Amino acid sequence: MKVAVSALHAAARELGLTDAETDLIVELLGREPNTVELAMLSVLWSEHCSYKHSKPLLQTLPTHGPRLLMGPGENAGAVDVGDGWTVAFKIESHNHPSAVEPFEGAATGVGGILRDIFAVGARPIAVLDSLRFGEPGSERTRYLLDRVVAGIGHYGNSIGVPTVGGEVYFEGPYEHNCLVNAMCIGLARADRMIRSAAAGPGNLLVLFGSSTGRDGIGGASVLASAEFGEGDEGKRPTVQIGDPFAEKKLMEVSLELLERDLLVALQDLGAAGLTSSVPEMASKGGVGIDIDLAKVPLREADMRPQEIMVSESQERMVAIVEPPKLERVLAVCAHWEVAASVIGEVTQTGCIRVLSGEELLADLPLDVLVDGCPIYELTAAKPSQPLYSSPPRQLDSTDPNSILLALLASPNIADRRYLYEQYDSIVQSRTVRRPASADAAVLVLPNGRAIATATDCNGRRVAADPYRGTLESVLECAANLACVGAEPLGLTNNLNFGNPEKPHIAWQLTESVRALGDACRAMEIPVVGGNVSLYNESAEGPIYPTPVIGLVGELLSEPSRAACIAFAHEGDAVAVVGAFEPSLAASELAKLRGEPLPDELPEVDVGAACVALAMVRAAVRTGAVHSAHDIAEGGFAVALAECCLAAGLGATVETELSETKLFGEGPGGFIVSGPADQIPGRIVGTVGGERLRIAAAIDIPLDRLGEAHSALAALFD
Amino acid sequence: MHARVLIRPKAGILDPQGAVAERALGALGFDGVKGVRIGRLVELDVADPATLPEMCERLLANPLIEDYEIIESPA
Amino acid sequence: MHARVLIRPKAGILDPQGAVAERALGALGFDGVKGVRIGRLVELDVADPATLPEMCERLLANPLIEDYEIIESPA
Amino acid sequence: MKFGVITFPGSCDDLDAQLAVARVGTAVPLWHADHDLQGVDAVIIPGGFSYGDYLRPGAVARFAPIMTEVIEFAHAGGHVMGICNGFQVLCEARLLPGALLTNTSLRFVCRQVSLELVNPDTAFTREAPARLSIPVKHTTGRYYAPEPDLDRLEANRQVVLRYAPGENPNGSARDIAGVINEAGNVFGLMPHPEHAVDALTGSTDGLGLFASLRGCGL
Ligand SMILES: Nc1ncnc2c1ncn2[C@@H]1O[C@H](COP(=O)(O)OP(=O)(O)O)[C@@H](O)[C@H]1O
Ligand SMILES: [Mg+2]
Repeated sequence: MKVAVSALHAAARELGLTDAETDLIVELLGREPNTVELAMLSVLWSEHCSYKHSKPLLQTLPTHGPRLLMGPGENAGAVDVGDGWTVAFKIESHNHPSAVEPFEGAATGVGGILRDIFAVGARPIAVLDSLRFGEPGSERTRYLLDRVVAGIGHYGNSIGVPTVGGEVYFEGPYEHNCLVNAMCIGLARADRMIRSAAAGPGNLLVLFGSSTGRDGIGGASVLASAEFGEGDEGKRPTVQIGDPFAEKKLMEVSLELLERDLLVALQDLGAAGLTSSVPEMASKGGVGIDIDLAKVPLREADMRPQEIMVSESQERMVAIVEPPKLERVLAVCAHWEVAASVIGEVTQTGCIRVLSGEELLADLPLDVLVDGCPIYELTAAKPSQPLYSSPPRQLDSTDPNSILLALLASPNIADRRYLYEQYDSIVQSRTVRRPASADAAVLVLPNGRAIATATDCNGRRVAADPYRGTLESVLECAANLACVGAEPLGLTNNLNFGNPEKPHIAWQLTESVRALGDACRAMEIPVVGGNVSLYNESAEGPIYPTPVIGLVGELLSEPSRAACIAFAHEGDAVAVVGAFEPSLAASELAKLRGEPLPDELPEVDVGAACVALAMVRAAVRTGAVHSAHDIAEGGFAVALAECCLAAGLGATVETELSETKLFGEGPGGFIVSGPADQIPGRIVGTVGGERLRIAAAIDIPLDRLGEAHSALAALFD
Repeated sequence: MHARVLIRPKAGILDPQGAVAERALGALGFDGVKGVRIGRLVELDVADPATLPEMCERLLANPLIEDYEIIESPA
Repeated sequence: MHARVLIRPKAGILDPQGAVAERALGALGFDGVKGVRIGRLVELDVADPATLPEMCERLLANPLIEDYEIIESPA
Repeated sequence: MKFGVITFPGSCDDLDAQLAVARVGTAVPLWHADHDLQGVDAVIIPGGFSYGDYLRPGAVARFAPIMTEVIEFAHAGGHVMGICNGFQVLCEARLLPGALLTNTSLRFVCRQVSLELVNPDTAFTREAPARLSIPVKHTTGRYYAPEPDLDRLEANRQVVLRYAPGENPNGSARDIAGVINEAGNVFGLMPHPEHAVDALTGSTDGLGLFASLRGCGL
């Protein structure tokens, strides 16, 4: 089915390929691709699958460490947590689908990252969600927030995986591009993990799970690889509906198949469905695969081959099975009432051949399909003028009491209970520290050890200074872990940026990834994997650059020692740990005052911050402190108020503090409490009473603070 | 004016609830049941039935994934 | 035979979903909307429509909290 | 003491329930598709989303093959405890009075709540504390029964657990969190005692509800 070159170019452009890419395809194939082949190529050559704009940058990240068991390249990375146990984790975005249909988009985002985790043979034990929306004054933001949170809860709750942490920020630049990133952590016996490389010509390709419909045709992969403008209605995919019940069974089947050692390789079907998963399995294994579309169970009878190939129907997996084991595989699937079909076979051809019965529909060499896509060097240039307009001015007062109340009520700081109460955070009986009780979630493992996890990124600070802002995000995430006594084992990241073909976005991305690498090297944390979401732009401009950091660390002490945010006892001393030198630049207070983003952030002393982290971690591990909390958005006064509110206990600080010391932000500061002769840091005050008092500047009763802090309640009626 | 709005998943859109109900009916011994789709029923009294389509588009249904049908009935 | 089953909360049972929808419609400027109740719509093809009441009693509706109404339509 | 814990497709808190009962006895996993209670002394129907909660929570699970045996077991006086989704299944199966409706907030809620033990004289509660801190997590937990039935339940001391004043998370009638059948051998509750058996992960207040059943074989 050949088409004239000009028609080919036109068809290819529709699918997001440039003319040069199309010419390259024709050259590499030595012929023109047919319709099915073009659909497949356009998907695998999209940014989402090929990382054509980000691969060179990602290759600069450090990916080795003594505890690393599986690094980038697999469905998830994994680290050793002792006694033969490993923890696999990864973060992924579902930004564009969530903007189209927030409930289903967020739900299927969770479904997708869960599959990545059980695809490596790990049982998902925790989800975290990292969300970004526009200012909550907008009706659309409130709608997105409400539906996204409901969607995440719907999927995670229904499948029995606790959602234990995450974050949410509200900033104007996310108004037209909300971010929905979900991270999942899984637990596995090291000897039961599996990779996705296909092997063994003659082995069978088995598709199991839900049937294949027109869901998300040309969806995530195409959408996530181009700017989504007005008048693109026709490109909108059929919305994918999440079915957590189907995924729960799919998960149990996958884990049982591995437990019984019945699989050669396993792979989830994510964006672009069969088209991305099957070639990647074959390519990793250096083999070929024949697929027979006539054997794919369809939800709708009249689907075209290319639709079957790129369908993004959820809750499906593919496995490579040795023929003698097929019967046992099908029996396990039947036990869980999961449909399974043999749809193909491993070959030695080095090609993906798509058939429908006898008819050959596509025949593409893997070195063209998977490895042929050109990799582009980014052209980076620091913007000569501000990219982001100033936020609206919301606060005039210079009275510290009013400022503190305004900060506590600010959507980026206010109590998040209205969100996280919609998530089951305790199922599976591992949750030692629930949302908001500590700076990181803590999970106890079967060997009695515990891990901690958190996600972080302050996009406004990254926008002000992509390099230092990203450094700070890694430090802040590690600081959260330190507060529960944990040291990072591995890092995952989600690079949410605008259009990298624009030099100023390329600059943000380049600087941010450089900082990520520097931070990881300085702290000796390997990058175990991650995800890239580019083209988050609208007519109003790009999002704040948002490299979301996810860390998993280990406690090494009694899990019960993991410190909480809440002050514990009347009379305990309060101390500040760290050479905390805050500034108001790009702070929450500066935002409330409508100040423009500064051109850069103060220099970050990573060494000093790491010393403070280590001190806090050690004090928590030895039980020297009764509480620990890092100083972040809103600065010292807000952090102190948070310790009080969590406890229902007041505190008194005698030292006079300037506005900058009270509300300024910067990395490397902590508030701890405990016996005066045991706690680290500079003692600044005492726990007790029913008011928060800071010298002459601040004196507010707890209930007044609590009222301000509950500002988000209004968003959920 | 009393009205009923029947809201159902659009054709082609996955309906996991319908699939589970169909299987369950079969398991209970009800033979020959097919094509089960589960949606929502909204019943309401409206002063001006002409506004019903707009209500559906804006709030009651999600036009991206659902079709709706308005049935007016005096009562 | 194609059939529709309309399932609604029994009179007197609080229907918070209906209440929320009623308020939201008001907030959107739709005046004169009252008595909004939200239930379930089940559509299905059955070989023997005489079995529909039993399907409802046993599975599709919970008679303690829900009323149902069967609408048969050829096609 | 052997506690059977049923797993339906979509059960989520089945392993948690097994871990909890293993602290006071032996946990025996039971599979929904079997017609066999394996000689257990008591049955736990755990929380989760059996059959995705599709159609109506508990409506499909109530007809699972193993429920034939559970219903027989209950009619013969065997002790059955339904937690959250299990409570919904027991109401759908008419082993318990009433029904569970969508929370008035219309949202899922996961929260530690305080409960008052209204009736300490049941087989499920004789070792439970008078006030319990136990988490709830559900979207469909608003207990409903017609008013006369509620009066009768209270008169018969069938209301076993109540949310403490101001803590009702779902709009349940009369703050009801857990009810027992007239014969006193079938108990359903929305809060999750299996998530309150270890100080490390919360509280230990739920343990008594399982411990009470020791020695309760048929
Ligand atoms: N920002 C990043 N940092 C490190 N590794 C990354 C990043 N983005 C993607 N990767 C790695 O590239 C590989 C391909 O990612 P992806 O296409 O998202 O996988 P999948 O299809 O399984 O979701 C994965 O192993 C992933 O961990
Ligand atoms: Mg994957």
